[in-house]
Amino acid sequence: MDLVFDGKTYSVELEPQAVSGEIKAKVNEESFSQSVIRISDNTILFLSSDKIQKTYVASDNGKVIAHIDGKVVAFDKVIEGQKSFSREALEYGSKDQVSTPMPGKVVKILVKEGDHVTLKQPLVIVESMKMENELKSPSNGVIKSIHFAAGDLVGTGQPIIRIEPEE
Amino acid sequence: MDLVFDGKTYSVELEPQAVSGEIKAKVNEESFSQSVIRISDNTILFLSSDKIQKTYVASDNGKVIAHIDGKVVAFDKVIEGQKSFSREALEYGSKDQVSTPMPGKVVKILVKEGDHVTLKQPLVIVESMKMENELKSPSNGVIKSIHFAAGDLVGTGQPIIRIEPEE
Amino acid sequence: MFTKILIANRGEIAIRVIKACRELGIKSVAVYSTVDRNALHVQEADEAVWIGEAPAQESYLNIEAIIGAIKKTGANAVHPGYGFLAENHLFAERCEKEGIVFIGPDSRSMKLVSDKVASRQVTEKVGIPLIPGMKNKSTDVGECMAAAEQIGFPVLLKASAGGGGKGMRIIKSRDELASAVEAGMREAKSAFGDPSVYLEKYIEQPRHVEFQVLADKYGNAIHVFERECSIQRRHQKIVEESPSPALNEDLRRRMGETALKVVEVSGYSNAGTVEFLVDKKGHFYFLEVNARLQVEHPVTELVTGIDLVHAQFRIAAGEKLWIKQDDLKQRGHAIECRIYAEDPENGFLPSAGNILFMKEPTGPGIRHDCGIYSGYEVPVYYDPILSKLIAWAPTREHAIKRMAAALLDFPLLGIKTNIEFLREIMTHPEFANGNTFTDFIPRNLPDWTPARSEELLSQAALAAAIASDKPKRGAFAGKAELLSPWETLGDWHIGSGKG
Amino acid sequence: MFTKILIANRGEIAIRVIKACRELGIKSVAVYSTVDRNALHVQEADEAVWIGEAPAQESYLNIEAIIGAIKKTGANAVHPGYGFLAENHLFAERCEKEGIVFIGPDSRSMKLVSDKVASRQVTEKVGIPLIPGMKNKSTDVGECMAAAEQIGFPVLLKASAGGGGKGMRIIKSRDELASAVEAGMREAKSAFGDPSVYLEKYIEQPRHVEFQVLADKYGNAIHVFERECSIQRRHQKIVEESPSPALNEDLRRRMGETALKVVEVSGYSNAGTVEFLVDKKGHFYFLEVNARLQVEHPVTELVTGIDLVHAQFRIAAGEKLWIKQDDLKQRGHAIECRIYAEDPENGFLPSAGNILFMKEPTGPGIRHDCGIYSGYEVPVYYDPILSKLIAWAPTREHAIKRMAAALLDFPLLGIKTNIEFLREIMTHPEFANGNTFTDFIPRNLPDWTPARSEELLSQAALAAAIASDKPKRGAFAGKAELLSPWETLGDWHIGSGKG
Repeated sequence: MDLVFDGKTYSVELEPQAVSGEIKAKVNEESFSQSVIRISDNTILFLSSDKIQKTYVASDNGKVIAHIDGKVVAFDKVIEGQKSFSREALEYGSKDQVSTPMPGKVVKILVKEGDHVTLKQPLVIVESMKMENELKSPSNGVIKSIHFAAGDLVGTGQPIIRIEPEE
Repeated sequence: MDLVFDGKTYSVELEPQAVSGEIKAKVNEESFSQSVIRISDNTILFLSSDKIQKTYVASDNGKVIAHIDGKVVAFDKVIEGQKSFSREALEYGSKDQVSTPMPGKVVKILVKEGDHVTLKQPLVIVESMKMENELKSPSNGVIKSIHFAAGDLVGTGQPIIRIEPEE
Repeated sequence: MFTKILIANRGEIAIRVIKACRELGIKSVAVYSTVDRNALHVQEADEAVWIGEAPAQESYLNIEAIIGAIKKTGANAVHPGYGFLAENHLFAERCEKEGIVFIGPDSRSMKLVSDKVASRQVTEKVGIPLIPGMKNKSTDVGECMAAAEQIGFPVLLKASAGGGGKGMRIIKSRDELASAVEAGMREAKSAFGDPSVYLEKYIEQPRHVEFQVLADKYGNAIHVFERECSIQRRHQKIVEESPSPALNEDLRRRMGETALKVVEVSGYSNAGTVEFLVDKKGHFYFLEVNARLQVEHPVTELVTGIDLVHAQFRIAAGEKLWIKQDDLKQRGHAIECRIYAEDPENGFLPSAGNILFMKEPTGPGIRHDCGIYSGYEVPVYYDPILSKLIAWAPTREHAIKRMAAALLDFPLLGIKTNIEFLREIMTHPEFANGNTFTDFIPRNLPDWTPARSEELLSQAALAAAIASDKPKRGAFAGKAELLSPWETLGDWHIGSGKG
Repeated sequence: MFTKILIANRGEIAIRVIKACRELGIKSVAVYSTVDRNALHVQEADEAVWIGEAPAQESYLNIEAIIGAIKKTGANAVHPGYGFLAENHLFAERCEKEGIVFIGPDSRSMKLVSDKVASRQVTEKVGIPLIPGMKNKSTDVGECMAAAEQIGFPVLLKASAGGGGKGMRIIKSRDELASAVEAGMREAKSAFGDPSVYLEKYIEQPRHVEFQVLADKYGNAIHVFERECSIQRRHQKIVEESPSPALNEDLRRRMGETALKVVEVSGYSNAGTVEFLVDKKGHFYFLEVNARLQVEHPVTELVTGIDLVHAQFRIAAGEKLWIKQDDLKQRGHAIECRIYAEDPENGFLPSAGNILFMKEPTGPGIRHDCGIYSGYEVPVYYDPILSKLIAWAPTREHAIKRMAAALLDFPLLGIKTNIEFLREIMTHPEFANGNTFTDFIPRNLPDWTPARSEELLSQAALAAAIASDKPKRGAFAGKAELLSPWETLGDWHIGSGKG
């Protein structure tokens, strides 16, 4: 199965070895074998010669999230027959647009169409969960279009500003 | 649906009223309506005019267990087409036999065939979880048969001693 | 004592108060907005009343709706929690008029202390040390500019009506002032309904140290020692501890006495917090009184053994203070980490959505004041605080390790949280050394992003693939066995390991 | 300090010790039997080693297998927990020979104190008050009969080699003696591998009060106050508390001094417990030393702020005692309830099976030392203890209410437990009054069965029916919404209620 994190695809093949007490796996062509106990829907133990790694997992529609050693990794599942997508394109933060990861209210637009902007320059202020948040430019470029005005409500992932990135 | 607790059957009919925010229900012919929120697989809220009753539920094969106000009630589900059974007949404690609710080792048989026994008279000692437990007679009667001897391992619900109850 | 208390709040603090009610045999009433129908505080209360739509103005800030709910349920008293109406003196006043006990200070002293400018005036008179600043609050940029020139840059902008860092900004120069004041006023208006702000001298690299006080209605007051709350992000506290690593016995005594003097001159009663800045030379400045139970009250409870919510109830019910200052002692060390729904990798933007899986940390010395559960949908309308993790141990070093261990084994999956970031703070050598100044985060963890080795990512991908490889026979029945092919594995030994 | 500790135990106590290791940066090694492959202690440890088949004799009591696991993993030290090998002086001796630090007393003093008869002889010499009893242990019914005649009935039968109520019986008359001694010897053999028993005078309606002690390897010792453990069923403690409602300052001081004298004469080091009986007149009798960490150690930790497991590590590592007797103070009140897999409705027969659903109690002052999880299969092979619920509060009254509230909201479904029975104890007026004698349960709750009104049963049936009415589209996805028709309900108000 193919999983995408931060634009990179991890192809995983599993081959459980019921008798030896291990599974053989390939992650991006690298083969290894690993002892595994599935404790519950949300808990997996990885066993190696010197370490038990308790791992928590949860999934939702197109997403699988793993928690290992206190670190969280959220993968997008690539469904067969559907082309691969990157996390960046789904969420805010692609190079050519600014959007918000959660619903909010546009408080102020800090630029206008045609402005030259630089990487990390604040472009728009959005209020969510009672805090004002500055959304910053994901690249050097020129403001191509602005889709919302102050006072507008904006939904998750809706492009607020489009940018023409420059090299 | 029919549920059995302690030998008594509770017939429940449900009729969710999506619009009014209530369900109509009949339990053993008594009708009432009740506001309900299903929080998760294991949590249900019952709402009445002066009380929120948080209720936990869990089920396993033929059993449904409810936890209300700190009290646990374990029902047997009556599957359609199957005749109703009582909890007593499934577990130890029926009037005509003694069995153990969990696996253990028979330590000592305290009676022999033909003995007259009285209600609550100790009949057999079984060791489970490192404690010796006396199993007592469920009725006044005569020992009909003894199926295990000291040192034998005995499984859940296996009859150890059968009794001919007397009136 | 009261027979029924309505809690005019939501989330972890509402649940904290509901549990206190339950212990004392007092009935609890929750209130909820439309979006909070499935919230945990509704499930935990004895009764619950719908008070309006999701936006706080229509529900949790809706005085009429809350007064209505109190009357409808026959509650004798209302606990406001923190935030929302907790420091709204009009609400306190309304309760007084309706004959409802407001569990907090009376409206008069609340009005005095919650007005930062008025409270400065009162405290200045009795010689309490203050940071140089504006004499009056303002909604005028020009007025602010003039004041800033007089105080001298850098200056600190604050909302007059509230706390929690809302509206707060450091202004380093003339050029930044206008836009900062405007933004601060907007935030103040949105958060507290009052856009007034004021300016004061900005103290560099200070510590934020506050004293918990308890005062009855008869003029008796004690302080319950300090909390250090210097670890902040955007003026929002995220880690608090007690005792403060910066205080010695003498400083602690002097600050405690000053805190009690503030209480005295403001005629304050019930639980409150007197906030100070402490500079690097050990000078301290009175900032303000928080006229409410604080988010971080558990660290005080764990170190002193006082139950502050029960104390609030008893004082509000008219009891005379039952504890003497000399009976109080700090024991061991407690640290609180605030668990927020926010994304440290992306400028700490708030995160909302469905909690797919959560396992609460437990164990000796661990307390988790929690407002969420597995399956809960975190709404976008309110503060992003999800829960508070508190660790107590005999020493600070041990408490830090206990907290770090608890944060390591705290999966909260489905939304972004600051858990990993908090662990980074707990394991930072400057935190271990007690170098906890308010610039701790910009100084020590600027632009922090979590490290994820390729090895970890491969392992995570493997776990994700195994998790997705569901058995075909339907829902997980609660059985640890027979779930998937891996469960048929034999027993494993050390040394049988890696291929 | 050690770098790696192997925990020769299972369940909640193994997890307690693993967490202590984690806090101190010490690697932990679990051991497990075949049936414990999915047990929680295996999941929490850094490493785990299979040591044998399910019966304890083949695994947790298997000295060779455990020594092998220690060597294989390179652990510096072993923590035995309680039960199993904790008080087996041969195991301690074997560790000493192998150069492994045994976290507990040395084998010599363990052998002395764990032999009840030998320890009586030593303590009697220095004037420590003892209950009249047999001078020697025995495996002979005739010998026991003669001794009982001399002491006078009623007499108490005890296993010589161990504690925890195993093998213990009250013998009221000559007629009962032979079968009681036989049964006691069988239980003693099975639990401790040694059938020896002894007899002593049975004190009616006593309290069981024990003192926690800490002694280093250099002759320094302190006591960490008392625990009252009078609430027992079949001589098995089920509720423990500290402070004891029966002690005044004078009695506490005298008993503490006696406890330290016992430690001194037996050359004991590390954590231990000196057990006493206290009669109704306030006379106390030394019973025995428990040469291990006790099940009920958390109540002492919560009241005194000492971490007993860390203390054990430090003492075993050779540290000098770092606490002075005068620095110790009891603060507030703590109660522990032992959660057992047993069926109070059916003579408290042990229960085993699959835990379908569990929600751990949480909240201020609540600690849950837990060895299980939702989905865990409780095996039949070991002690039926599942977890321990501990409540701390500023007063005994408050602690009782906190405990009762926590027990009320503690669903643990799928196996039978004593949770409801424990709540019955917590809400009993005789418990509230502090009338906690060892006959509390037979006297106040004989033949207890839970009350279940027809109204409750109807409501439960309704809940069960709703739970069974699953939506058709497969597994629960973690969403609180869209689960079944009820979720389309509108918002509800107080007063819209019952039909």
